[in-house]
Amino acid sequence: MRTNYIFKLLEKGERIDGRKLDEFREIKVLPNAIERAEGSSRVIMGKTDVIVGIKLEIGVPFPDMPNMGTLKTGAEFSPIAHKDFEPGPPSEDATELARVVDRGIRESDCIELEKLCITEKEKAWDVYVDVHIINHDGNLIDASSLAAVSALLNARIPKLEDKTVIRTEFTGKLPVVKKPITVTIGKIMNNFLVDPTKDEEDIFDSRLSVATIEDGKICAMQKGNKTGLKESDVEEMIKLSTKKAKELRKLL
Amino acid sequence: MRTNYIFKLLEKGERIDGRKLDEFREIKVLPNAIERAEGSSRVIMGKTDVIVGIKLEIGVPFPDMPNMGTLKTGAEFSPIAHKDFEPGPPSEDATELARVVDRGIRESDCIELEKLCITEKEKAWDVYVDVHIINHDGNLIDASSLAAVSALLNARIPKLEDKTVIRTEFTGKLPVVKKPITVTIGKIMNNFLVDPTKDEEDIFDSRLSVATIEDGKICAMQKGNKTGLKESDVEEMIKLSTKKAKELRKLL
Amino acid sequence: MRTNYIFKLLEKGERIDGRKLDEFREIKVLPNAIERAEGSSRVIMGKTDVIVGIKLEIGVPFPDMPNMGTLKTGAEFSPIAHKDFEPGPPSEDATELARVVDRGIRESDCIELEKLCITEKEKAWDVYVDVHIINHDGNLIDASSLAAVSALLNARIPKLEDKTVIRTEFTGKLPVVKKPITVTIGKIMNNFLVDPTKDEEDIFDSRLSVATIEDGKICAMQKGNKTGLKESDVEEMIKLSTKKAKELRKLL
Amino acid sequence: MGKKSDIVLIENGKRLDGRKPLEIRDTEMKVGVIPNANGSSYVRFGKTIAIAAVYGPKLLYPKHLQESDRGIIQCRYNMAPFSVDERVRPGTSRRGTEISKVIKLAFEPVLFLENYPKTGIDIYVEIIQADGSTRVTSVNAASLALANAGIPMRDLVVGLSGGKISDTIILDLDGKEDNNSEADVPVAFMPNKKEITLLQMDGQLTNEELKDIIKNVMKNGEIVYKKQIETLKKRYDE
Amino acid sequence: MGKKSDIVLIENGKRLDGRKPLEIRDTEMKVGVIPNANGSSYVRFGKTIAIAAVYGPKLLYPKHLQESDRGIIQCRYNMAPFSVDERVRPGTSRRGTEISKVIKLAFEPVLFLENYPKTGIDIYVEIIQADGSTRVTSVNAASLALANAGIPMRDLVVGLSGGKISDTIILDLDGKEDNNSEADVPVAFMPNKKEITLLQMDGQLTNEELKDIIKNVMKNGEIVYKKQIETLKKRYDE
Amino acid sequence: MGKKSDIVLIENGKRLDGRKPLEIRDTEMKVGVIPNANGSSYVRFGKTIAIAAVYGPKLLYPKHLQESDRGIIQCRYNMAPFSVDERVRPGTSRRGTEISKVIKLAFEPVLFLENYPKTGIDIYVEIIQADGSTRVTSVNAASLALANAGIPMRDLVVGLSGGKISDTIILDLDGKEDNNSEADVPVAFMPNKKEITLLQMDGQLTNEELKDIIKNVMKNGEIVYKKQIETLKKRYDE
Repeated sequence: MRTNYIFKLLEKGERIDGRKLDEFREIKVLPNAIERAEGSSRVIMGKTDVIVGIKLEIGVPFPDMPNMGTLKTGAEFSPIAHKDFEPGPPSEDATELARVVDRGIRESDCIELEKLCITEKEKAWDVYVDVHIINHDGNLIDASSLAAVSALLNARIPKLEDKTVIRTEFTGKLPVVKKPITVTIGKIMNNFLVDPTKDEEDIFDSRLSVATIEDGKICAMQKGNKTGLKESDVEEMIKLSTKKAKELRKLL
Repeated sequence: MRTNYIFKLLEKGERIDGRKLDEFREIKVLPNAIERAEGSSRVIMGKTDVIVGIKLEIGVPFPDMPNMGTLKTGAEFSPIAHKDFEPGPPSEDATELARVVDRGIRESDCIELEKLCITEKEKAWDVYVDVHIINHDGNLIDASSLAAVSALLNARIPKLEDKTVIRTEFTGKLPVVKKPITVTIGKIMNNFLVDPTKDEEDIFDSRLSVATIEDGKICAMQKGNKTGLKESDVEEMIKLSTKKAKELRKLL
Repeated sequence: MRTNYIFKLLEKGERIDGRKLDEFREIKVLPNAIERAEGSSRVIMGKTDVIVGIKLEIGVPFPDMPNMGTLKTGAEFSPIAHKDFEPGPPSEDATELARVVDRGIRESDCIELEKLCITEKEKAWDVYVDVHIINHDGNLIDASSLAAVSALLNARIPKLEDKTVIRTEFTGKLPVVKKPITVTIGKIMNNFLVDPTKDEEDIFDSRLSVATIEDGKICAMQKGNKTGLKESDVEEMIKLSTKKAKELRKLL
Repeated sequence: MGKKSDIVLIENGKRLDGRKPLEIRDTEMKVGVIPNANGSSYVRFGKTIAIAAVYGPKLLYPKHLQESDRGIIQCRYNMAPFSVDERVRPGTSRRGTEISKVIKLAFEPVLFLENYPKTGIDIYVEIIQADGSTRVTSVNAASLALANAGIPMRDLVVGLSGGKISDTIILDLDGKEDNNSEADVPVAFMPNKKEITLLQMDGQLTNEELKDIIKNVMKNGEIVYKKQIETLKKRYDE
Repeated sequence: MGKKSDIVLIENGKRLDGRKPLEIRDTEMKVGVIPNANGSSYVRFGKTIAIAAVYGPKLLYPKHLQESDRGIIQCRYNMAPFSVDERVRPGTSRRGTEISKVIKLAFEPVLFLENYPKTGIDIYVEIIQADGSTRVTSVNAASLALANAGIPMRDLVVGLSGGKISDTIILDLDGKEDNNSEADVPVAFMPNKKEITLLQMDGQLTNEELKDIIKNVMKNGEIVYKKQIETLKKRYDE
Repeated sequence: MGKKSDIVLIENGKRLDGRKPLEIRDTEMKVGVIPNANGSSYVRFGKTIAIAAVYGPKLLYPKHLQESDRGIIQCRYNMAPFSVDERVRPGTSRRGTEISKVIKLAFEPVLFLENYPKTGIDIYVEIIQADGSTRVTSVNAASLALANAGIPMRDLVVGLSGGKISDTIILDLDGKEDNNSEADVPVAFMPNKKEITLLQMDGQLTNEELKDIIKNVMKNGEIVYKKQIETLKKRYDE
């Protein structure tokens, strides 16, 4: 019934919560939510609530990138966040979320990973970006991506003494030079929706998540859901996403 | 029916196997049950039958304890021991058992771990205490804890040549300086029971496991089962446990 | 019904596909099937289709064999190959297959593992033999064993620069000096069958896989299926297997 | 263990963070923080933060887990990867499994499980930041989340840790105290019924010291209890 | 990432393997290669080889996975241990899980799933050799395997990757190009309906460049489509 | 492998532990050692100790494992962590999986499984100390446990290993012989029906040598058989 009601409203270009099609819910970005993490941020988008924490650990560089640190992104759909989330190994959706958040950061060259090398071939910082969902009411990709960049922006590099990480002192900020912003556009019956709630997501025909950087370039994309998209749809969705990304970027 | 019968007897202060409330079943402690382990002991308490084996392996000390060996305790509820035990990863109960046995040993400073360092920061002995249940008829915590200490007491340190462990020659005994003894007290309808059988355990209101050392100090505790305990209950249970621990210690 | 038909034919010494009891299906051995692997081969036996790929990775020698490389054999029953194969960790049958293939190679001293040491105690080549089933129509053991030896015969050792493996240049062939051949004999109602199809396998009373080397010596055996074998059965099955192995060896 | 290190944890009657021995850290409690959950809460003791959610009672699946005459509690305690100094690898740990079990047992006595045959009540606790006393903080969070879910309870459950440093009894151990105290005693109890539902101990204590710690925990736990009540009332008043 | 390395991937309008920018590698397609499967295929683009099998539609177990009004697609993309330079450890990877999901979604729009309530259609793809563009090669293999299984489809699905190197748009990236290009855009689409069913992007592109790449992929995808049709016809003629 | 090392395993007709080539180690057998089990046993050959338990026949769950016309055997062979020199990590290993399977098969021919439709008979064997020949020791333990459980059997099953060192055929290999012999042949057979139900081989042997080993195993297996019978009788007499 709720679904039918959403459909009916959409026919009139309206949304169930009174928003315009291209309007975000109220968004709060709360940096430094977790004092003990190297960086953190909590993003609340309507009822969707996510925390991202950044941890730095000493790792070994990849053999083909011997003088760079590495980025490792994870996402946990904690069972506190939704009745359908179950404890256990990451679901397909959690895995996709982690990979989409990761790609936005990685492909934008957001972090200067070459500055995270400690000893060539031997030691470099692993940057762990962990997404933790607190309440799921749709649009996890955008909320998590925003929280991730916000958390990276306030992340600091702990002091290193010998082989020991001293986490109460810091040698500087994490070198973050780009702010990729991901905005997901949902398509329902030829309407293009921004920042969908869970109810809206469940009836999407299709969705397209687009990450853009400051210069307007696109750095990552991911199509989701079940129907095909015309070339013209894609173009329109990218245009809308790029436009709305500017709004979100102001929140950082 | 059996349960009802147990309850009826308890009303009269009697137990189904004729024991007094604070009486242990017949206990056999059989040290050196497994010749090829560095240390071992089998403890038979009535029909409950457990073997603990000690293995020493070369490991890396924890960064915050660079000159100490480490203690690693595991417990396997082998499916041979009870129809409800299933092959697979350790159950919640097996995990609890391992952690309770571990805590008794660890918190009593039973093993002088600082004598197990081989090279500071780099190499130290890992002491593996593995509990293997052969037949489960109740009171696994006490039987396993007793077997663990008995096994540690006869454990020897193998010879080390270069990086190779020579397990046919030994450089001395494992430095064991305390004998923590765990005695679990069960509460059923205001009766306090020592050394419960499985049938009795199943109807416990509550249980409290208390580990004590020679000087009478308590070094670990764990409450179990489903009802609350008054402060006075706790006091009485600790008193009884401490008293009975002396009996068990004589068996070592 | 099909089963009954197979039984009826066997009573007359005939097989459902017209073969003689001791006749192989048409066999194709296609070496170098996977260009990018260090060695590979595809074996098609009737409708059974398997690929074996060889990869060489740098590993650490076993402490008790400090100057030898190691052999690591795996088998995956890919779900593409049969409706009963499911994604997930290796089944009991896949594990058995890997171990039987491994044993034929290992026990025949097929690979001169002592030539694969790079630095004593520290570095040596791990030879990975991975069996991948493409279509399962019986006799996986013989097909996989044959493909494994064929793949090893065309395997090359990549160049090593510093710690990096250069997989576009090679320092020579993998030192393979023996060609173990495994032939499985199935017993159904006192008939001994060579190269069974899946339908035949399903009604085997018993099977015996025998690996032999060039000088006629037996280097591995594995009995399977559900009934016992008389000593005289074993003798006859070994004789038949040894004889048929010579035919297969010619295909290498 | 006996004295675990030479770190001085108390000087002139003041603990490292300035607290008096029996003083509880700055505490924050909220309920209803997770709209999707039937009940939820946020509880902070100093830098230790737990978020709890309750889902249920609901029919249990798979069926073989059901009990025909009562509901069961399922509990998961979990630490977020970024909650402590060294990143926690996601997945179950033995420590987490044990804590989940003792938290579950802490609530068995207060729920009317006999009223919910065949169902399960799920209690999930996430430690999003850890600085000691995480399991008792989880107990407080779970207590509030259950009440917030409107699940009838015989009593609330209060969690508080006690311990001993340099012959002094302390309460509400922070991370440093947790690691270096002479003993650590997490306790949960029903404040009205005065019954202890969770009790563990690590370290070395005489019988008298232990008695003393439990007494102090239960006395000062009143403060935590009042805070729980206040938090729930405030919610109703909203 | 922006320019990923200094490797020159194109010189005088020719790519490292001699191809022109929009040229597709030597391609081989077969169907019916796995007798046990309901449908199967072998697809090679250069050195990238995918084998796909389709089993089903068949009643789904365990039951809780069934949907009462439609069938579901289950997809597993897997790389053989020997398919790449460094041996792939068997088992699920996060990359494999994601690719399995996007391939599954690429076929949702073309199957008449509403005709198969309570059933599952399994699509399994094995990459037995990898040299770039494995996910789109998998799409082509799955498309042929589904057709070979006789499962009605609204359209075939064509997979092709586009990308950009040194300001040049290229198609069908090989492994080296995949790793070092400025952008990589895997696309799957229905050639008759002109609808995109898989679209991902890595790298950095302007809006215009991206549009251009998609246009070129869809235009040159016609070649791949014809090859699919040819392969299926040849099979019928056999 | 051919000669695996230069260790001299036999000198002047005596093996390292003083045994003659065809001599079986000191052997100990008991039944009924696990009160909870339907049947159980303790079997020691030298320093190799196996404890076996049988549970069942009992209805099998989950249901999809049931066979409508017969019972099935489920077997798990497991080594205790402390059973060998280097600690065994708990959990399944490929070696354990294979041995579990061959032990299971060794008993298929002797049980009347057709009498127990839909049920499972569980055979669990724990190696609590290992010094060679663990799988055949497990077979003896399982045979006694099944008999002790009162499950009707067509015959007992006897396990014994044979092998070859320095051109000499030996029986009942200990750990050192297992690792360094020229060949190792574990055998299980039905002593009355004279049928072999488990047969494996590692090493290198001529056809004649192999025949000889099997013959000797089956002849000297009589000793093991008698010991089994004796153990069971003694139990009845108790």
